[in-house]
Amino acid sequence: MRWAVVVFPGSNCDRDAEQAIRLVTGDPVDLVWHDAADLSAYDAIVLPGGFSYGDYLRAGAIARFSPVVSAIAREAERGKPVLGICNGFQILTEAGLLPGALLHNEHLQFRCEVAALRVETNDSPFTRLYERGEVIRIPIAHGEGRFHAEPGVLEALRREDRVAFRYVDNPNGSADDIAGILSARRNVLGLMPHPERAVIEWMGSEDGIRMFQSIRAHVEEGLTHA
Amino acid sequence: MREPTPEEIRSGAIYRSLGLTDAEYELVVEKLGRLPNYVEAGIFGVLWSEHCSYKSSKVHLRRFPTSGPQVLQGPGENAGVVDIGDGWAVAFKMESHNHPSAVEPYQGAATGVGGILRDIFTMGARPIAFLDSLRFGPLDDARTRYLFAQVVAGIGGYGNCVGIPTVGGEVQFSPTYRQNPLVNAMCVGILPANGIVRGEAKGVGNPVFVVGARTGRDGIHGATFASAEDPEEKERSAVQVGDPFLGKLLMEACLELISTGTVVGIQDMGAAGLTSSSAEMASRAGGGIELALDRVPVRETGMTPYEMMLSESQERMLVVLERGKEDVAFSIFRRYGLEVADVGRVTDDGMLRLLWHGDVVAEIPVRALVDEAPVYARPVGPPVEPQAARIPEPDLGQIEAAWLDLMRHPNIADKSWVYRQYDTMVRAQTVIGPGMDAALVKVPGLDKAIAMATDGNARYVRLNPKKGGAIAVAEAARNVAAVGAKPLAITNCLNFGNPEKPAVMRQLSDAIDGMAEACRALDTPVVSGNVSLYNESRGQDIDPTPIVGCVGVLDGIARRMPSMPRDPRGLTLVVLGR
Amino acid sequence: MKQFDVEVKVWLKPSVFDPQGHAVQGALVSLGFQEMGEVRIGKFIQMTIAAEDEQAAARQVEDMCQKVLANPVMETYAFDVKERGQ
Amino acid sequence: MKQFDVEVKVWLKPSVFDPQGHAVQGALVSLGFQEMGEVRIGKFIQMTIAAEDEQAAARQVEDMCQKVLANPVMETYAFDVKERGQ
Ligand SMILES: Nc1ncnc2c1ncn2[C@@H]1O[C@H](COP(=O)(O)OP(=O)(O)O)[C@@H](O)[C@H]1O
Repeated sequence: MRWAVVVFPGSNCDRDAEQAIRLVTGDPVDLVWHDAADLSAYDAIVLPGGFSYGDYLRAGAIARFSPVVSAIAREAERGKPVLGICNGFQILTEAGLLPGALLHNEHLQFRCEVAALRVETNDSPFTRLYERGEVIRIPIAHGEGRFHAEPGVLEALRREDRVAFRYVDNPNGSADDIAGILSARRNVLGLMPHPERAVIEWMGSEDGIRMFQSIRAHVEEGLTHA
Repeated sequence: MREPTPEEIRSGAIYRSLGLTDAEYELVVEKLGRLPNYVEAGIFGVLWSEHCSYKSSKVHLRRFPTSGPQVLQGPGENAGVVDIGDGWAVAFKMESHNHPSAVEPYQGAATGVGGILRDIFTMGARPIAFLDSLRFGPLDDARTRYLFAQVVAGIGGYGNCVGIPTVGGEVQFSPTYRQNPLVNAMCVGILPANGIVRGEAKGVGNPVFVVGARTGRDGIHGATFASAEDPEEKERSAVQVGDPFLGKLLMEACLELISTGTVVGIQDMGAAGLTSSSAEMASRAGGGIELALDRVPVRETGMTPYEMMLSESQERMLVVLERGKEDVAFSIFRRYGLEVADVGRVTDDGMLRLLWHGDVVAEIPVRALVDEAPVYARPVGPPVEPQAARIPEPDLGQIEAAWLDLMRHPNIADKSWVYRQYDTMVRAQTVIGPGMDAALVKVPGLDKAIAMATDGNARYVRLNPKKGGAIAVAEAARNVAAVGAKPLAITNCLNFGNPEKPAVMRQLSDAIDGMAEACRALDTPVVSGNVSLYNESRGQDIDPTPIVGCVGVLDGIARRMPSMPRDPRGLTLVVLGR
Repeated sequence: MKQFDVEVKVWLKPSVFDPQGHAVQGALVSLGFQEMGEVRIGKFIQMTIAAEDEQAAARQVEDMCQKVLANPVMETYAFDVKERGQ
Repeated sequence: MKQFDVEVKVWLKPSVFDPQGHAVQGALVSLGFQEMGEVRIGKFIQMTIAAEDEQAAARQVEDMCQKVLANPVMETYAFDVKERGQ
């Protein structure tokens, strides 16, 4: 399978994601510039962390107009896995591919630390190799990570089992302790924590490995069935 | 507004407001053989400022050891470079942004980080880490708390956005910094040992480019401001807003351009912008440079040559390219959406010549501006007897309370309030982040890591400048050694008071001697550094505060030293040393 | 085409917690401004645009707000359009 | 004491570069709003305060702007004070 890591002006975790995917899966990975109009050659798409367009105005507000975002929407429509990490999550909500919005942390500070997350569902291409209810350790690093959505939306996320991860110890004031959510079709995941920073022993946690392995297993299964 | 004529500049002593003393002005006239016009006088003013010329510290800085088999580039370039083996090298430097941070703490700190970042990537190095060394007054004061919070936010605001982890540093609180906080930032980068790029305007006829942000009226006279007393009163206009987003694009574009091998020389437009970058690049190459100022992209209409030369707009670089390779630069910068303008060429007549719509508006021998800038052997006061500190004896009957008091003191207490606001892990190479003796950052693709630490203790230096200086070097090197790495070299930032006071010069001179001695003993030469003088307010100088940044190398990630074993039971605790 | 000066205000919906406003309110109260109600902090955007007439200008700004300047999930906006030199 | 609704606008002085405004301007132009001039982004602050009369209210807000809401080194401000229910 082939992975795309999309690079927006101001992305800064693009190479980190590339490194993690290569290391964990051994698959080919392309860094794809934000003006790409077609991503049909890829089996999985990652929107990395960073500060696209400086996070000016609102995080993700300007990046979502990049040509590549329409291409991402198209592939998501086809059911391909799309993973938005941190700034990638923010872009996906701004683009309407995921509900809600990410606001300034409640304490107004940027926060970088290793966070404990509870895996709330393993019924997704991204979490199938985790145990439901398992607590994993993944770094966070963000200033605008407070998930917000209207009560009706939060209710739907719960009802449809679309909350992928919750913080054990809410670091930013997110509604319902939400750290990551799935789209209605479950093939788009946005999360604030950085799984690509937890894939090697010296990083302090290797709990991110299974996320990339899950995606790989999902895609490979689809390829063999097809 | 009409610019004063050369005669008016002399008769009205207008040069004083440009930062030149009477004697310096006379020296300018002598070197030019005529009266300088307003642009020329302004250029001399900034280049001969303390900030750019190091005129008060130069004679003392010469006593630092600066060479060794590991040194690939010593002081004098944008950053120092040290060999780390296996064909790789590390570039690093520390710089102060004290005065701007006192006036606008968020932007002052942010632009300080942006400036040191550009110094590193202009060497051809990919930046891998920041460290920050901070000093404030006691936290019982609301203004101090504001400065502290904003400075930390500003450092994070820039560093987090450009995607370079801030992996270490220090922060201390003392009444001596109440009016004069210190904000020193260090950046470390890695590069192939044979890939060093220098800030030289070489090759007659080669084109000169301005790239990055447009030039506006911001920060005119920032360099003179940096050396002026009481920043609150003077030059408020010197505040600039950093643009980390543009800084990130500029870094990527420049590194890509450098990798094409078409760059002859490159330099950041830091303090004194176009003036210092063009003059210094010409000086290093021993040649001249000619700039057509009307071709520099501007942000505001009606800017004069004077304003363009002295603007300190952020996120700009001066680049000399191999002739005929212009298109390479154009295509790279266009892809990043960055401005690039061909503004001049390298000459061999030794002149800094500025054109404005075809007219020569300034023509100054580069040697006069840079190499022959005044150097002062300022009076150094008599040696001061080392003092003993008067520290209250702890009440041994209340030892637990005394211990708690110590642990509670902001200088000793946990600093995670600071560093959890920094992205310490971006780039996914941080092996040891803040919270330990030194930070350790992996070199991608190699089983090798760079260790780094900053240290300084002004109280020691005040009591005994020589010993205090030596202790700063020793502590930084010890911290690097404590994670298992071999200390290689240091950078430093010398934050001192008013050099016109002999007592301050004594502190500076002695501290340098102490640092130099320790550097020789530990074989950690000084490869880069920065001097910040006039740290005073209302006649009161800060405690002498040399900050040392030490860099070392660790071969084999598995050989790193954790500061605490996973399971300490049954182990023996040994105290080593005297 | 005429030139229009535009001022846009964007702020968080009342149902969304505004930590920045909250912090500023705290700072103001501790500075002695005791009779303070809630403080809300939003964005103030100034720009100039060219358009045929005021209606066309207003339509353009409305469009900008919907698409870029505000996020309807959490924000509301208001704007003001004035012809240059009027 | 009467209640006053206050609106404060804070923005960067014209001589200070506004990177955020610059980036937003670029985005708007590339989205097809071609006839754009410079964009500047500042803060918009809403609050209510209590004061004897409008003059006293204005004096209070002026004081807040100087001390907390703006940094006069690089920002300018303007405000509007209206009595509640008027
Ligand atoms: N301003 C800062 N920025 C980043 N890290 C910091 C800062 N201040 C302190 N730290 C980190 O906190 C840890 C403890 O700092 P410090 O109290 O100075 O330790 P020590 O006294 O052992 O040198 C160090 O790892 C240091 O890197």
